[in-house]
This record gives sequence, C-alpha cells and structure tokens, in this order.
Amino acid sequence: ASARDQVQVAGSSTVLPYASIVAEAFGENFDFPTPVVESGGSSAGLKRFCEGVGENTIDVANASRKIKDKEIAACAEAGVTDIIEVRIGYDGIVFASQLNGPAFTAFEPADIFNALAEKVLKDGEIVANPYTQWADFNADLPAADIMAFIPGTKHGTREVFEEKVLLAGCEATGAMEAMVASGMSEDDAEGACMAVRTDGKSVDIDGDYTETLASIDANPNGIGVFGLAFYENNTDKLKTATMSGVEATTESIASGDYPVSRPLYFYIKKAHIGVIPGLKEYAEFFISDDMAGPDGPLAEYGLVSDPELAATQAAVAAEETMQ
Amino acid sequence: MNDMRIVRKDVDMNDTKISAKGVQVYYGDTHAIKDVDVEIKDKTVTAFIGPSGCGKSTFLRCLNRMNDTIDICRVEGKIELDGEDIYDKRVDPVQLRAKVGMVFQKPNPFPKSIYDNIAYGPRIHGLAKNKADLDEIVEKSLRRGAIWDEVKDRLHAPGTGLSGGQQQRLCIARAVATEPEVLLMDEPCSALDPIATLQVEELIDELRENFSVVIVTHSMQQAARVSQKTAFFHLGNLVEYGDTEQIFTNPKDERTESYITGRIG
Amino acid sequence: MNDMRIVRKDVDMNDTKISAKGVQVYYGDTHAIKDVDVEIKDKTVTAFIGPSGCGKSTFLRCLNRMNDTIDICRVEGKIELDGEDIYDKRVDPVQLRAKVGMVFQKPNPFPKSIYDNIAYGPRIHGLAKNKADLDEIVEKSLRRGAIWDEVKDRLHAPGTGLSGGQQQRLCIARAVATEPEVLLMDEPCSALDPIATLQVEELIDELRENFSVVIVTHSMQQAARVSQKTAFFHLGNLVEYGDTEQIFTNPKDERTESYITGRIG
Amino acid sequence: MSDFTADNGPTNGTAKTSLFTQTARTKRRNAAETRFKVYGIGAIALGLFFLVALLFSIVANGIPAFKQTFVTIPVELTEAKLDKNGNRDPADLAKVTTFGYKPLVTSALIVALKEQGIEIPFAKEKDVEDILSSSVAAQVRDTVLANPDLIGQTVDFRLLASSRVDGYFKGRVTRESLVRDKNLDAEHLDVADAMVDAGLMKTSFNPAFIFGSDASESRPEQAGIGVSMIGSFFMMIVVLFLALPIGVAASIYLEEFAPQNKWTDLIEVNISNLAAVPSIVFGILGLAVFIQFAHLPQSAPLVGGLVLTLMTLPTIIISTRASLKAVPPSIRDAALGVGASKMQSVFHHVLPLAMPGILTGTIIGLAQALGETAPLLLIGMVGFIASNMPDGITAGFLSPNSAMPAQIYEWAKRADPAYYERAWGGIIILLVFLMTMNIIAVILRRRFERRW
Amino acid sequence: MPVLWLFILVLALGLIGFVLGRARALKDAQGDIRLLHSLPSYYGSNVLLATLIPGFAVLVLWLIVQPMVIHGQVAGMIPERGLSDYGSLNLAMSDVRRVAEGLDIAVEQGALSAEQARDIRTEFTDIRGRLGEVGVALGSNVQPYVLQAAQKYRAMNATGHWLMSAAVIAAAIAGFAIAYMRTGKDMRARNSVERVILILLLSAASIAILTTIGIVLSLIFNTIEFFKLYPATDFFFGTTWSPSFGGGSELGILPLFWGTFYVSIIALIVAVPIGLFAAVYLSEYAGPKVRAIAKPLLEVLAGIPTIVYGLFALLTVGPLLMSIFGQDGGLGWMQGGRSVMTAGLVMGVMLIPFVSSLSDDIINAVPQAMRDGSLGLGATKSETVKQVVLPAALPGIVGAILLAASRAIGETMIVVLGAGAAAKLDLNPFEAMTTVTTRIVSQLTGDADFSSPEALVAFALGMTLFVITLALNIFALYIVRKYREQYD
Ligand SMILES: Nc1ncnc2c1ncn2[C@@H]1O[C@H](COP(=O)(O)OP(=O)(O)OP(=O)(O)O)[C@@H](O)[C@H]1O
Ligand SMILES: Nc1ncnc2c1ncn2[C@@H]1O[C@H](COP(=O)(O)OP(=O)(O)OP(=O)(O)O)[C@@H](O)[C@H]1O
Ligand SMILES: [Mg+2]
Ligand SMILES: [Mg+2]
Ligand SMILES: O=P([O-])([O-])[O-]
Repeated sequence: ASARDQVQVAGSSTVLPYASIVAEAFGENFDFPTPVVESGGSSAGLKRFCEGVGENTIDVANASRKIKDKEIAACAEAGVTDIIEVRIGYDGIVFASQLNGPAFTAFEPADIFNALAEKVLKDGEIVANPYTQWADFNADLPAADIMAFIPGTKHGTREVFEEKVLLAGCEATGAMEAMVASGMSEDDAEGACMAVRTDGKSVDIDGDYTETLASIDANPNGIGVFGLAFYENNTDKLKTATMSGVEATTESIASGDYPVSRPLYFYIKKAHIGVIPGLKEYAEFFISDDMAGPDGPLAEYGLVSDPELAATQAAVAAEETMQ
Repeated sequence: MNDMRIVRKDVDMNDTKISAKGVQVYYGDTHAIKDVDVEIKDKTVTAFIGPSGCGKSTFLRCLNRMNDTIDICRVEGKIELDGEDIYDKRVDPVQLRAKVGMVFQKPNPFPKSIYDNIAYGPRIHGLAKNKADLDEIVEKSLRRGAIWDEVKDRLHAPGTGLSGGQQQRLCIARAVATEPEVLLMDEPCSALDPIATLQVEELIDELRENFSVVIVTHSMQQAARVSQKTAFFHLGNLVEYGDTEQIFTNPKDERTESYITGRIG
Repeated sequence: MNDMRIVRKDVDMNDTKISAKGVQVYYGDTHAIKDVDVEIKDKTVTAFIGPSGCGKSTFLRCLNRMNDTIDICRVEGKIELDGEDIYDKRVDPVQLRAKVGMVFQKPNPFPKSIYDNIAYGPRIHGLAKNKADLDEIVEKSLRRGAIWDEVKDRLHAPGTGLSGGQQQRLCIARAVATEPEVLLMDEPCSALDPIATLQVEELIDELRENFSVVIVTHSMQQAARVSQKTAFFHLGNLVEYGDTEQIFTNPKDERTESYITGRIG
Repeated sequence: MSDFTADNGPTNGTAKTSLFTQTARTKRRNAAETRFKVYGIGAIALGLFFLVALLFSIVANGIPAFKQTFVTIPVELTEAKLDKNGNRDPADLAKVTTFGYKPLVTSALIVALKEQGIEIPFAKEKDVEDILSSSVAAQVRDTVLANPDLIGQTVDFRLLASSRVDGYFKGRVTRESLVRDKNLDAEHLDVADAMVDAGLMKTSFNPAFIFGSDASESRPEQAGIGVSMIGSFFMMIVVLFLALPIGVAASIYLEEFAPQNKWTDLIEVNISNLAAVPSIVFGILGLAVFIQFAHLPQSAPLVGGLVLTLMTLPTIIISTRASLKAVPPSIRDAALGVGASKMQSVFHHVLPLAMPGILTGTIIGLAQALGETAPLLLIGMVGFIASNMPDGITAGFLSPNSAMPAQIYEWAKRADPAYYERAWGGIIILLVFLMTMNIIAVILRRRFERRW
Repeated sequence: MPVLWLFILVLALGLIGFVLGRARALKDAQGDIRLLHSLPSYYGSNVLLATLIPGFAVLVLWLIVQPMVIHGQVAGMIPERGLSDYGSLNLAMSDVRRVAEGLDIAVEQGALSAEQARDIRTEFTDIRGRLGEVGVALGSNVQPYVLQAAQKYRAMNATGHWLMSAAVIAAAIAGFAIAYMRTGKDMRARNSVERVILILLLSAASIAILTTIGIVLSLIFNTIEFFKLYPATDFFFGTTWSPSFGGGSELGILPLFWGTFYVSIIALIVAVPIGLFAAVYLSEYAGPKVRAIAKPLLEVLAGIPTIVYGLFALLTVGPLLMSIFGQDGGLGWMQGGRSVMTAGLVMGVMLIPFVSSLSDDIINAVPQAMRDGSLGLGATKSETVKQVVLPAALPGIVGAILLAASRAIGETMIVVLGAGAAAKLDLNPFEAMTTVTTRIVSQLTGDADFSSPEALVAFALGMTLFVITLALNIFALYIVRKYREQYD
C-alpha cells in the first residue's frame, strides 16, 4: 500500500459544511492536497476515529457533541490515546415556520412543552397531552393545529432540544413538580418530561434539515427545528420565533443569551501529527481567525463563533491533548 | 401383418365442412403453400399425404389459424368452415380452435400432471359440471387415446415424464377431450406401436361418425386404412385430391403415382 | 409398395461392441428396465422393438449415459463398450458420447442455423481442418441425412424453422456428422415419408459397414428391413433377443409372437 | 379461475353455432381476455406514466443547473499586492493567500462598475463583492500562480457570480425573498441588472457543472458533478468486470454443475438472502474487510466498486439462474448427444439462450449499484471529497473520490437552495449515464432474444 | 512499474505456451486433429493455464508476504525512542514508507541520483525540503533512524523485487515446461482445462458464501456486545421502540418488523401485479417494437436514485394521499403525508422493473410448443398465459418477486422520506411507521455514543433481519420446489 498523503476527516454531518469550507480553502492556499471530509454522523466518525492509529484510520473526527468517556476508553483500548479536542464554535437551534404561515413569533419553552410533551399539567393534573391547537394553552399563540417536525432520536440536536427546551418547559409549567409530587423519582420525572407525544402531532425527522424544510413546505401549520445556518440560507421561506424573548442570531448565541445551542468539535489524533502531511496545518487553519473568526467565512455561513477562540488556537498550536 | 387391408365402411359423404380456396402461405419469403383448393367433407376422414416438407403441417395449421402464432407466417386465400370465412375479422380464433381441434406433430404435453393435461380443455370450455364429471371425461378421453391402462395409476405424475409414444397418445386424448367438430391430427401415430396405432385408428373411425377428421400421415397404409378422402401435397402444391380408393388405386397425376409407389420423396 | 421385403446382406457378425448385463433402470420408484442382458454386435444393426412405454428409449439412453442428465433416473448393472465398463468412475461420459452418438425420439435441433447445427459436432471434435473441410462435412452429412436438397439454399436459416420431418433428418445428419462408432437412433423415421425413410435406411445400411447401429422402431417392416439383430422389449423386460430373421419368422416367446402378429401393444 | 362453470353447462358439440356469433361463454371468456390485455396495457401505461412523471419533475427541477451566471471584468494584478519582493519566486507568490486576492477582485469589480457608470448603492462600496462568488479569489490566484508573468498586467477574467445572483436570473431569487436574507440585498440585484445591460454579466451554459468537481457549502455556483462521475465510472468498471463474470460463473456452477444436495440448497437460499441484506450492511462488511483488513485506501472507488460488487452479485445470480433454468433440457440433451462435454453444452448452447435474462439482471444490478449511497457512507465516499480529477487510471481507482448518487445525496442535504437545483441536475446526468450504460446492454440483449 | 511488467511477461509466456502447446499436440498427432483426444486449442489452453496459474499464484503470494517480511525487518531498526516519538510502531512505519516512496520519486524525477538516495544523511541534507520539492509532503522533519530505515526499506524492496521476478518467472516456466512435456495426443487436455474452469466456477459460487460469512462476522461481535448491554427478551418481544440519549431506551424490534413487513407488502402489492401484467403483455401481446422500447424504459425506473423516489414520496405522493385520505378529503384516516402507504406505493413503482423485466425474460423462454398446445385446444391467450405459461415460468417469476421483496426489505431512503420515523404497531396503513433497515442506518450514523446499546442495536437489527429473511427464503425455496413444472 502506498502512503496516504491527504488528511482524512470523518464524522458529524452538522460539522461537515464548516469542515468542507475549510478544506476547500485549505486546498486552495496550501501545497497539501485537499483533505477528504466524510460525513456519516458523529458516532460513526468517532467509531472510526477510535479504530486505532495508522494510515488506514482517519486523522480527524468531527462531532456535534463532546466525545463520551466510554468512547475515550474504547479509543484508548485501540491505542488511540493522545486526542486533541478542538471546539470550533456553536450551532444555534431555531424554531422556524412557513414565512406566510400562522404567526409563530415568540415561544417560551413552556409552549413547546405543552404542545409536544406526552404528558402535561392541566388543571393541576398530569394528563395525556390534550391540546390540539397552540391557542388551547396559550391564547397569545395562533389558533393553528399543532404540527411539529423535530429531529429524530439519532440526532444530537434532539438531545439539546429535550434538555434545553422540553425539560425547561416542564419545569416552567410546574409539570415536573407535579410529577415528583405524584411519587415519581426525579430521574423518572425527567424522563417523562422529555417524552414526546406520539399521536402524530409531533413528527420525528430522521433525515436532514432539507427534509424538515420539505415537510414544512407541505404543511403550513408546521413548526420545524433547524440549525441556524440552515435557516439563514432559507430566509426566503422561513421565519423564526424568539425563544424566551431572545431572537436567534450569531451574536445572541455567542453571548449565551439565546438558550438553545450546542458546541461543535473536532478531534485530532496527536499521533498522526507529523506523519500525515498537513494535518496540523489543517487544524490550525480551521480555527484561524481568517476562517473561524466572527467575520470569517464560517461565521458568514452560520457558525456561531467561539468567544474563546484564541485559547483554542493556542491549545492546538501546543498540541494539548485531553487528559 | 395386416397393413395392406384397406378398411372401407359405408360413409355418407355429406356436406362440405371446410372449404379452402386459393390458399397461399408464406414464411417470410418462402412460399410454402401454393394456391391450394380443397373441400373437406363432414363426417369424413381426410388424409394429407406427401413427402416431408411439402407443406402438410403448414396447411393443416391454416385450418384452425394456428399459423397466427408464427410471426413470419402469412396466409392468403379463403378458408371457410361451415360456409363462414375463418379469416374474417369477426371470427374469434379461440372459438374456431375450440371447434377445430389439433394434435401437433411433436407431442407437447403441458408441464402439468397427466390429469390436468386432459382436464385443461374441458375446464376452459366448461364441459364438466363438477369434479366427478371431469374425472369421467378424463378417464373417457384417456381410454379413447388408448393410454388409460398405462397411466391410470399415475394420473398425477407429470405428463412430461411419459415415453414418446405415451406423450403422443396423451396429446390425442387431450384433443379429443374438448370434443371438437373437426379434429386435425398431424402424424398422430408416428411414435406408436402397431397395436396403439390400431387403437388410434379405431378412435378416428369412431370420431368420424359425428365429426370430421383430417390426418397427416406418412404411412400410405394408414391413409388407406382410415381415410375416405386423400389429398396429396408436393412442394407446396395440392397435386391431387379425391377418394382414397381412387388415389391409391388409380392416381390421376403421375407425381401421385410416383409417390405412392415410392419413387419420389 | 415394397415394405415386406426383408433386406439381407452378408454380414460378418463380429465381436460384441456393447454388452449389457443385469441392467436395471429406475425413475424414482418406477422400475422401468428390469434386469436386461444384451450383447450388441459390431458392424451390425440392432433393432429394439416393443410396445410404446416398454422402455426402449430408456434402455437406449443407458448405452451412452444420457440418463445421467435425468435427476431421478438410476441405472444399475453393467454396460461395457469394447469391454470397458462405461459406468466406471474413470470413464469420461463425453468421450463415451462422442463414440456412441444419439438421435433422439423428439427432434431437438439447436436454435441455431442449419449449418451450425451440423457443424457443431465436427467443430468440438476437431473433425475439420478448415472452413472448406467443414463445409464439406456439413454437405456430406446433410446428404447422408437425405435433406441436402431441401435445405441447401437456406443453410443459414434457423434449424427450428424446419418441418417436423426435416428436423428429424437434420438431427440424423447432425449425429452422423460426428462419425460415432455406435449410433443410437430412437425412431429416426417416425416423421418421414417412405422415400425419406428409405434413404435413411440406406444410410443405416451404409453405416453398418463400419459401425454399429441401434435403432428403435415401431415399424416391424423397418426392423425386418434394416436390422440383423432384434430385441423385443415388453414392460421393461427384454423378452427376446436374437437374429432378426429368427425373431420375425420363429419367435420363441409367445409375447413376441403376439406383438409381431399385432395382438399385444 | 374456477375450474367449472355450472351455470350454462356444455356448449360445445351440441348445437351448431356460427363462428361469427359468440356464445355466451365465449363472450365471457373474450371479455376476460380483453380485460387481461387491458390490465397488461394498463400496467405498462402505469409504469410509463410513473416514469414520465418522475422524469418530468427531474428535468423541470434540474435543467437550470446547467446554466450559470458569469461576470466578465478586467482585473489589475497589482505587483505591490501580489509580489512584494518583485522576484516572482513561486514560494513567495504562494504566500499571498486567497484572502489577499479577494480585495483585488473586489476593487476590480468596483472599477468596472464605475467605468460603465453603474451606481453602487451601498454605504460600503466593498459590499458589492457579494455579487461575485467567493471562489473568484482562488480562480485569480490559480491563474497568477500558473503564470506569474501576468503580474502587473490587467487581465480579463470570466468570474462566477454568486449563487443568489445566479438564482435571480433563474427566477429562484426575488427582491422580496432577499428582504430577510443577510447574504445579499435587493440593491445587488439592481447592480446585477445594470451589469447585464452593460454586458458585464451573462447567464450561459455551464460545462463546469458537468465536468467540474464538488465545492464547499458556501459556493454552490462552483460545484460540478464531473469528478464524482469519474468516481462512479471507475466503480462501475469494477462492478461490471467483477460482478458479471463472478455472478454468471456462480450461477452456472450452481445451476449446471453443483450436485443437487443440501449444500447447494444452502448456497441457493444464501444467495437469495444476500439480496435482502440492507445495503448499508455491505458497507459495514466493506469497511471491515477491504479497509481494515486488506488495508486498501479509504474513500477509493476501488473499494466502493468491490462493495457494490458484493451487493450486486445476488441480483445477477438470481436472474442468471432463473434464465438458465428456463432453457429447455432438450437443448442440453442435443449437445450432450453429439458428444459435447457438459461444459461445452453450457457455454455453447445454454448460456447464449440465457443471455437475455443475464443481461436484464446486469442492467438492474448495475442500475442499483449506480444509484446506491448507503454502503458508500461507511467506506468514506460520502461527504466533501473529490476536488480534483484523478490523474491516470491507477489514481482513478485508488485516489479518494465520491460517486454520483453520494454527491447528489450530499447536495440535496445542503442548506443553500442553489444546491437543490444542482442535485436535480446531477440526477439528470446520473440518468443519462445510466441510460448510456443500459443502451449497450439492451442492444446486446435484443441480439440474443429468440423464441424457439 | 515492475509488477505490471512481470504480469505482462507471465501473460506473454502463457500465450507462447498456448501456441507451442497447441503445435506440439498437433505435431504429435501428425497434424491429424482426429487423433487428438481434445481440440488443439485445449492443449494450448492447458499450457497457458499451467503457466499462468503458478506464475500468478507466486506473484500474489509474494506481494502479500514480502511487505510483511520487510515490515518485520525494518521495524527492528526503529529504536525505542521512535516509538515514543511516533506513539506507535505503525505510524513510524508509515513515515518510513513515505520517506522511502519520496526517495523513489526523487530518483525517478532526477532530483537525486540513485547513490545519493542510498547514502544521504539527515545530518547533511534537509530531506523534508528536498522531498517537498519533488512534491512529496512529509508531516515533520525526518529523523535519522527513519531515513536509515527507509533506505533499508528501499534496498530490501529492490532485492525483494528481483527475487520475486525470478521466482515468478521460474514458477511460470516450470508450469509451462511440465505442461508442455506432458502434451501429447492422448493427453486429456479438455478434461484438465475444464477442471480448472470448474474450479473457477466453484470459487465464484463460494464468494457468495464468503460474503455471507463476512457479513455474519462483521455483525456478530457487536451484536453480542449489544445483548450484553440490553436484554434479548426485551429486544425480541418489546413492542416499543424509543431510543434516547440519556439511556433507558426501549429497543423492541417488533414495531420495526411490523413496519418492514407492512411497507414491503404494500410495495409488492403494487409492484407484483403491475410488473407481472407488464411482463405478460410485453412477452405475449406486444409487438417487437413496443417491447423493444417499453422494456428498457421500464428498467429506467430501477435506476432512478432512491433519493428521488423519496422526494417524490414526500413532496408529491404524500400530499396527494393527504388530500384524499386526510382530514381535507373528509376521511381523516391520515395524519400526515408520511405513511406506510406513501412509502409502499412509491417503493412499489421502483420495484416494477424487477418483476417485469426478469419475468418477461423467463416467460419468453417458455417454448412456443407449450403455447401452441394450449391455443390448439381453443384456449384464449390469457388462459394460455395463466394456466400454461406462468406455471411453467414459475421458478423464475418467484425468483424475480423474491428479488423485489428483498429490495423492498433493504430499501432505506424511500422509507426515511416517505414513511416517517415513527415506530408503531398499528394496522392503519396511513400511519407513519418505520422499518428495520432505516433504523439500522440511523442508529449507525446517529449521534449516540458508539458503544451504547442505542448504536450497537444497529448490528443486532441487521443480524436479526438476516436470520428472518433467511427463514423466508427457505420457505420460498420449498414452495418453488413444490410447484415447479418442468417443461420439455
Ligand atoms: N423422465 C421420466 N420420468 C418418469 N418416468 C419416465 C420418464 N421417462 C420415461 N418414463 C417411464 O418409463 C417407461 C419407459 O419409457 P420409455 O421412454 O423408455 O418408453 P419407450 O419404450 O421409449 O416408449 P415409446 O415407444 O412410447 O417412446 C414409461 O412407462 C415411461 O412412462
Ligand atoms: N416456422 C417456419 N419458418 C420457416 N419455414 C418453415 C417454418 N415451418 C415450416 N417451414 C418450411 O415450410 C415448408 C413446409 O413445412 P411443413 O412443416 O408444412 O412440412 P410438412 O409437410 O409438415 O413436412 P413433415 O412431413 O416433414 O412434417 C418446409 O420447407 C419448411 O422448411
Ligand atoms: Mg409436418
Ligand atoms: Mg421412446
Ligand atoms: O451528523 P450529526 O452527528 O451532526 O447529527
């Protein structure tokens, strides 16, 4: 087998757009070949990342979540010990609907919880979700049928959605309290809070945001959960609602005001640095101000720039590994 | 051996059953049947004789429009059954073939059980009221086909697992089971031993009482034994057509004579 | 009509070509051939006769192991060709079949041109040095099969577009083209007119000078005309085997007699 | 069909009926016949209707992808910016990145607009750069690096317009739809209109879509399917040259030579079962066997081809076996009877007769392989992969590449609606590719078709 | 490229063997082909094969073994320090290979002479720079021991190549000679050639088996892993499928199986009648022109990427069904555009050519005599088709349908886009459901921790599906055996 000379990246499809923009510019400006950026999901990417070291394994794994301890252990077992973690920024999650559809302009986590949870608190009792229209529980919302397209359980976005919206809504409506009061354990109550109704009002989307978009296109009352970057490319069709009164923008997310966002990462095998040509250069280029800075092409595309980018740059330059 | 006997029974040579006028058949460019006129009488056995490749099968297949299935085959002229043009647009070849049954030169049993082979025709024509009826038809037909004894214990074995002669008799029985008005038989006894041949000939004789039978045969003896009318084909032409007795004893055309006496083939 | 003549030439009844001992054939549970012993002489024509379904074809197919191709068929006993057991493990059935050629009961031309049908055998056996050679073999074989005149203008037309009798002769020509030492012919004249039959019989007679021929026939006359030895099968048994003359004039077994005189079928 | 019709009993043989008048039963049977035939025509019409509907929507959606809007302007390649040392040393030249070239092009655009007297309606003149694709800097840089002598001159460049501007000329983007779009403003469109009038901007056929390579998310206008087409091509070569012979050989063995026993049954069942294995599982297998065990390179068309071969084999084997089975035994007998070996009878007679079915299996199998994405996901052929044409045949098989369906799949997922149009355009090309492949097989198949 | 040359050389040797073998056989028979056991070309092929097989066998073996040997030898030159520098021997060796390759390219391009390449030292030359000039990028500066190892690597490689060439040629010539000497008029050349072909056929058939073994092996370990984490009874008999990130997922396979079954059945209900009727019409009724056009056109349906079908289901068929069966149509059976029905219908369209084209070929292969027999009895065409032709073609048709069913079971994209992602046990075909295959894909490509049951379940699903379809296929085989009708 002849030696591989391009950087091989795999993992999250959420990070893929950013990685591809970087890879393209990297290929244009460096003498190294353009890196190969595969998609296939954070989990699949990390799995291949942890397969071992050597040319027939990948160098970088993109992930839309932090690597898990069990995965680090699995990595170590296969000899992948020195891992450099790089946080590239944040991904905002917005609640969008048809531009000309009902006036969904402002949501609270409680609204989403009432609309989509399996069990809600109504008249002081925990009941199976009885609402069919948004106005049923919040007169400020349009009297439109509830129809939501939320990420399926394969997506990391779902986890964020459950924790930062449903759970928050559950607590805000007092449902959580009521559940605990009714004798549920804290954990069970949390689980129940995050359970989504299954009567067809909430549809899991296992594909990508394009699929969510198509679903909303076909359904005027639909609310979709999108990544910010996706929304920004489709402002001609979609409008977003504020969450807890904050509009989703790169600024509000970067500042932490907007509640629903998640960090994006990539992971590097330190062992491959110095062996795979261009690996370190690629990593440094990715988080350089030119690319990942607030005015760089990544931010322009929709990445919420990391306020602590400088620290990350220093860490990569020093090849600091996770402990 | 008693081949030379010429069976002769009283026949009332009734009306014309099938009349063909100016029939021409082409396979692509090959002119296989050349301007043939013939009248086939009802309640009569007509034999087609002639050297191999002279067009007997081709002409026979015209009579129930089996040639329709050969793409390159083109039929011209007029063929009437009971005075009705069978090539008329309004004629349904299916109904025609139900009336004019056929036994093919190469035995072609269906890849089904022996029973189903026979029951096939009666079923599609609705000849049996119930299972018992059908069983009866099957048995009767197999008996008429002189094969009952050999297959009665294996009615549900595949028809393709029979010997050559058995297949041939199966096909005869199959054709008889649908009770056609005219039965076209293309060398029905070619693979049969003398006894079986005799039985089939008896069947033909029996059929003649109600129906019209056309038989292609290479055996002059057989033609002489079973037929009342004989047509001699040669190179696509109908050379001579007449009473069997006359053809065999006093042929008008010298080609006929040569053939019968074994000089042309 | 000269059917009754029994051709008799001087034959030197040489060595045994094929000897079969205690042959049993089963189709699944059906016992089709029961303990048959027979010796087929070289340079001799042997006729197998017997009523339809008695096992003639089955036994014939044993002689060149064509029965190998039927899954449910099981052969027991010993068959030797020139003293070598043909069912021996070391025997290559291909080589055997090249030596022991076969004409099947149902004509089965390849779906190829007439020329290719004939040329196939010579090609795979390397009998022709070049194209001209091959052309010659094809012509000679077709002539021997008595079909040359009919097909010489359409050698490249498909063999499946021939009449029944033409197909049969094509298959004979095809078998002859490979020049086998033994030729097994299963009712080779069943679809042939008397003249063509005569020509094929002449061919058989000619072949006998160098080779051994086994022919299955339903025509007692034919058996009498062409063969020197006759075997009579009945219900899977070899009832009688002997010189043709003796079998036809003075059969030992009464079943033979009944068959020949047309009493059992 | 019921076996018996008791209602009107026997109709034949009793009363004479005219051929012209149909008996009740014949009428019924003929009605059934007509129905049957109509079902057949209906089935085909339905199939073709679906095909036409699909093709129509594909073509309607995809045609715009073949055109692209270009801007032609002179760009001054200022030495002070591009070669500070003035020594034309390639190493020094390469130090100026695309970020350095960008302002150069932007100012060239501003100059060109001013020359034509087109007003720039922005507070910051620089904002007009959004009219151009972000690929332009790289384009100019590549030209300069390839030919350093151009530095100091003013050169005409044909540059890509940005996807939104392009979309405006294709009707995808309107002034209203730009109101909330932060990528482009309605004023840009005014400038674009003026540029068209001035002859600076033109929408024309874009061969780069057919022959070019993928581009990143932010540059749909630059993306082409050419490189992944090459990837698919090399994969199909592998599939064709492995799956067809192996499939046919395996079928011949199983159908003609294998002893009929439990083992053969097991193999037979096994193969049918392989056809039901989800394609992504073949990807798992391919990753384990070809990349992790055999150390073949990742993302390589060779590996993709091998995986697709395994996936296609059952289809070819099943169809080949079915057509081998359908060849009448008398043909085999005839060949064996003249002393052909079993092998000869199969290769000379049975195989040619089974050819139509084999080719059908190949057509369907290859079509499936050509359109498959899932297994490629696991062996690294989906994502942002090929940015260069492979140089040479070995590289074609071994260097990282994607495949058409994977490319289309990726495009369809991307956020910018301009990619949606390209996805459909890609499907058109995929289908053209497929039909070219099919036509050859169909012509071959027709030569073998004959009823006997 | 020496390997290519070697390959060509062996091939050439084989071809010479063919000519000579053929000639020798002919000569032995004094030019009379008839004296030969087999056709002359078989003797030629025999020598050809006898040359190629040992030649290529040695070549392949050598190519596999040589890198291992060299790797072992060169690896010994990497000092302890190297392991800590690189983290693993594996990576150090990658660098060695890359440097060696760089030196090769440099020599090839004339940037270095062969001696220089052999002798240069890191102490005196900037290797990284020099190699960079010829276009070989290195990740870091070259360590002296790496350079030495690379030089050793090159040297061994060169020797290895020589030895290999010698061995391959020797093997080829030996095979050649033996086969050539054996060639004589009585040699059973055809038999030996055919034996080789038979072995080739057999090995082709065993690839299918190997694939199966490979699939089982690549699924089984993770499946076992899964069952260690998740109780098998819950998996097989659970009626809820709801994976969640925080753990506590319910992973019952039943709703998925129900979905798979339901979608496939609907797809087959669409595809089988349409496909069969189309096949019958094409082969029995249509003229040659119609057939020549319609058949390939229908086959295009099989080649349209499934994502297009998925979008078609989502954007066209779903809303269409909604307008009939949804609230708007007044029936109210349908909640959303995604449903078993949507996916099933669209998948059915995709499967039409699987049934139509394969069946058409098989029906066409039924001999005309069968049809004649039936038509001659006064059967209509349709009766002939239904009662004679189709039964005779049954095994092939069942094969085609099985293939379509397999495709339906394995299809992902259409289900993802058309049927939704809801795992439900419901009888209403207008409900969204999901299938095993789509769950395999989504659990495999999802965000769950890859060693969690949520991700590992993909393998268990794959394995279970494998076993169940196996059972179905055994059943199908049994049915075909039972009803097969052999013609002729
Ligand atoms: N493939 C088969 N499967 C089962 N039984 C068979 C098969 N072939 C022949 N038989 C049976 O074996 C017996 C002998 O058949 P065989 O074909 O040898 O008869 P035959 O003497 O050639 O008759 P014919 O003169 O009618 O051709 C018959 O009863 C026949 O039904
Ligand atoms: N399907 C066909 N295509 C082309 N030519 C054919 C076809 N069928 C028959 N022929 C030719 O037409 C002529 C008449 O054939 P036909 O089958 O009618 O002869 P036949 O009298 O039945 O002969 P046989 O006694 O040999 O069966 C022959 O020359 C034959 O070759
Ligand atoms: Mg005929
Ligand atoms: Mg027989
Ligand atoms: O592809 P994801 O892992 O980001 O969902």
